Amino acid sequence: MRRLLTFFLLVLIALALTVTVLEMPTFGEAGNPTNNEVPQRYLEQSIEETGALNVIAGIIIDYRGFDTLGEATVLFVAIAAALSTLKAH
Amino acid sequence: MEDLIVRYVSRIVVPFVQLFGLYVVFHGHLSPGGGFSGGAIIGASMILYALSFNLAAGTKKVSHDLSLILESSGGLIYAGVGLAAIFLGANFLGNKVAGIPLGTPGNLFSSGTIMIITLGVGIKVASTMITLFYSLIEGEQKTDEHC
Amino acid sequence: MNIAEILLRLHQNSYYFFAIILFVIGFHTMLTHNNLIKKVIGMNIMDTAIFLFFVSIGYIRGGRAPILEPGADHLYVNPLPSALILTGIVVAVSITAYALSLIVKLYQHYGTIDAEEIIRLRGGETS
Amino acid sequence: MSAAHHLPALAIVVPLVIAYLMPLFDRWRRGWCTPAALAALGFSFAASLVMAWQVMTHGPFSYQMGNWPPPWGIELYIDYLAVFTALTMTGVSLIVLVYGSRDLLHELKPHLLGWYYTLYLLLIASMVGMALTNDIFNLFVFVEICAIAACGIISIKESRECLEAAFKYLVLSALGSGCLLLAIALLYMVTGHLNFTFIAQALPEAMRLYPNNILAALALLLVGMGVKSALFPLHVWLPDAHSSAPSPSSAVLSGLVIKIYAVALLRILYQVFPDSIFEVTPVLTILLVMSSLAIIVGSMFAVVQEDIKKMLAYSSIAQIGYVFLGFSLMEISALTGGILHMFNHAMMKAMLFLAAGAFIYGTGVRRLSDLKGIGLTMPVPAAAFTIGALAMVGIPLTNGFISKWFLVLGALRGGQTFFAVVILISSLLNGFYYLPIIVNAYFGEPQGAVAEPKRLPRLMQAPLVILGFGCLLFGIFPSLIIGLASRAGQALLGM
Amino acid sequence: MTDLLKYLLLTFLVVCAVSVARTRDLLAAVIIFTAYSLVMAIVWQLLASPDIAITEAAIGAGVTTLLLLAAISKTRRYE
Repeated sequence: MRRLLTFFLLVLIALALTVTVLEMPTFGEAGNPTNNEVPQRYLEQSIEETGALNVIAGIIIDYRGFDTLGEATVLFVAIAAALSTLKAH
Repeated sequence: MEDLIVRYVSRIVVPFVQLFGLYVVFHGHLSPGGGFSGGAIIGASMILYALSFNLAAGTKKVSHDLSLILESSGGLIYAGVGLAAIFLGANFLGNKVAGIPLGTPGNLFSSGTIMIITLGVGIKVASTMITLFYSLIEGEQKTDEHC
Repeated sequence: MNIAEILLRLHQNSYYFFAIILFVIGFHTMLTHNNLIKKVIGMNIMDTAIFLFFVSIGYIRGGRAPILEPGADHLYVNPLPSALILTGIVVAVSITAYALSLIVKLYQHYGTIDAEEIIRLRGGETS
Repeated sequence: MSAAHHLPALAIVVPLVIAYLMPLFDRWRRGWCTPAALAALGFSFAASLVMAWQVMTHGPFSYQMGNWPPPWGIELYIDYLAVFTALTMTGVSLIVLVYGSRDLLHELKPHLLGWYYTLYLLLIASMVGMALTNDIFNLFVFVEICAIAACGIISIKESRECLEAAFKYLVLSALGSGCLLLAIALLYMVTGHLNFTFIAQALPEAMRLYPNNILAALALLLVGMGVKSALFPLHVWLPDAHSSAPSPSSAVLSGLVIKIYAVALLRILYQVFPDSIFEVTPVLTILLVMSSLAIIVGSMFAVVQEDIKKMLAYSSIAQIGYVFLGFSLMEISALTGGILHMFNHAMMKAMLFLAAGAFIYGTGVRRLSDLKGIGLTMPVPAAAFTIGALAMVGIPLTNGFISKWFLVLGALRGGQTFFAVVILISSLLNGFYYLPIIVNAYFGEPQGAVAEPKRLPRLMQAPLVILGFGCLLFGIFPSLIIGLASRAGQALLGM
Repeated sequence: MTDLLKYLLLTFLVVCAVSVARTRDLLAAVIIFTAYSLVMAIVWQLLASPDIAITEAAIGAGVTTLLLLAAISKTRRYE
């Protein structure tokens, strides 16, 4: 009974999200809302402003460097939590 | 895993994998890759070495104290670079605005702090992967006795 | 919208559609499976499905990977989603590692990695 | 451009750096661990105070990471709500840490203290980051740090209940994070921005073109944040996690961690989504119903509990309901009340958990019915518990009264009398389960371990005294904090 | 042609995800999950994000698998 309920709930979620998919901006179009001034500046000025040919490196470490500091911290907190758990018991 | 073929193959493969990992880390700002993927490759190669020989040999290569230091130093390098930018008059994590020379784009030693941070992150990720794997495998062998 | 239109849209947005399917499968595995390691794998599947969704947002038809060639004028894909997902992947592996260390310890204490059995063991202990 | 200009970044980064250093201290300089952790949190608290002063005198300001302007880089935006939250987080966590530096010695193995501080500092740093950041993906990163660190400070205790509770918490918060990330993807897809301000500008247009996307994002956001902040039907992980953890962890988890997700949801709902979304979807009504159910059901579950920490955990479910009730009434006094209640409940619940921890430290007793006469043998924690319980019920002259007063006022002014009745009924229920404990504590006959408790170290008494004093102070002179809270509410409502 | 390849890979992903949920053998589930990660890396290469592909191949397929295997070797193999 509970399994059936969960199953129906998930089918419902899937259907709702599929309806959303039908309405989304078409995949791969150059005119989508995401292709605005933000990636444009990254692509055009990354060499000049960060010196990195790989724009992704430029973004993760320079433009959005604080995210990556957080990311390194996530790794650190995971290892701290895992080690303390393993040592505690 | 006390298999001759596995040992020989891993002895041959591991240096190349590590070399590739170093390449990925150092060329993070020029080609696909970077600190995270390169660090993971190096970490995986160390784990492969440890698995194909035995754990003691692997542990000898990276002792616990060393991995502890590496672990912290990766994050400290990152935060240190960020704080250095403050001392140079820019905001936290500034690169060009802080007056750090960017070098010629395309060279290995270019792009200011990106290079340093990539290296720090690579060290950190590699040591994290190794430490996690070891602590999962061996951490509780000790505690098994008194549990 | 008739069936043909719907199918056309799904074909155009097939990456999004499959990402949603994978998301729901991962969600289901994570919620309903009793085995803890299965839960962790389900969590990873759910996460990668979201990453697939995120990366496909950034794709532009005919675009190249965002490794710049100075001087050349190419069409590049949007680099921002890739940069974000790099963070996401590391987050996923961190959670996996911690969850696995918890599982190993749970197995030592309870002798099982089945969620219902653990609840049963706990219930027997308190009453 | 003085040092004060960099305070927003430093308030997050200094605890991070100390947390990175902590394993090294733990290995080679064990004596430095506690002072370093206290210093880091003290610095964060001082930085929050200075920021609050700056905001009150000069208005909100922003800090650009790496000097990149907002749509390209990450921006920290320090407004009234942000400083209010940051002050609450750092202040209460500092006091709890003072208590924890002694209490943890008996709850943990000694070599784990350094790791505990690491996790604790990272937890606080991530919460301050969540309060200050103005970037939705940055928020996600901090949410993840917070989720893992919060599980870490549960599972660090050596007991199998903690492991199971931490695993349940971890799986459910990973689920919540997944929903949150998918919501971020959906929002990014139709707006092309990650900064709150820019998303808010792009959303009305996107709302017209892709309404379903935004509705799906809103639903996923509600589920994700609802799981993490233990909103009523999604609260299943909370009682186990909060009752089995070490007492300082319980105080922080119950007092602060579930609130920060509520605040993040509040910011996104009010600052990012356009007002028209409240007209086309019943999101506020859903939140209202859920929070009233949480208030009633949480209190009813708390009545039947036997274990003191479990009772406090169920009471937290009811209290998070108050916070959400205030957030969703769409009325200025109620919003002020919700924001105030976040602060007040952080103080009261931290104090109650610490007092419960002191009882357990002194006597080892966890059953409520065995705590007879504790007021005679352990006067300080019992007095703190009494003040906290009275504040929970909402007796005048305590801070709980003030926030409940604002909530009731908001409900009445908004014409929603029903919710005022809900608050009154729940206050009665609160009285029903808190007052007998107090009566028992002072008029019962101490027996067994309760009669001769271990002496409480002074470092464990001082935080209780400070928190109790604070509860009374903000109850008698509420204007000290109401100014900030009501300014935050006005800014959110666009007044 | 690319459409065919795309659908082949995506269907493979779904099949992998379902069979992970169905199989009783945890070791097999982990191996299937590794295959899933590798195919996912290929899909990301198709989407012109080599950075993500290389990271997923190293972290998703490499490290996560190793950690899962370590956990299984410490617990038990069958459900």
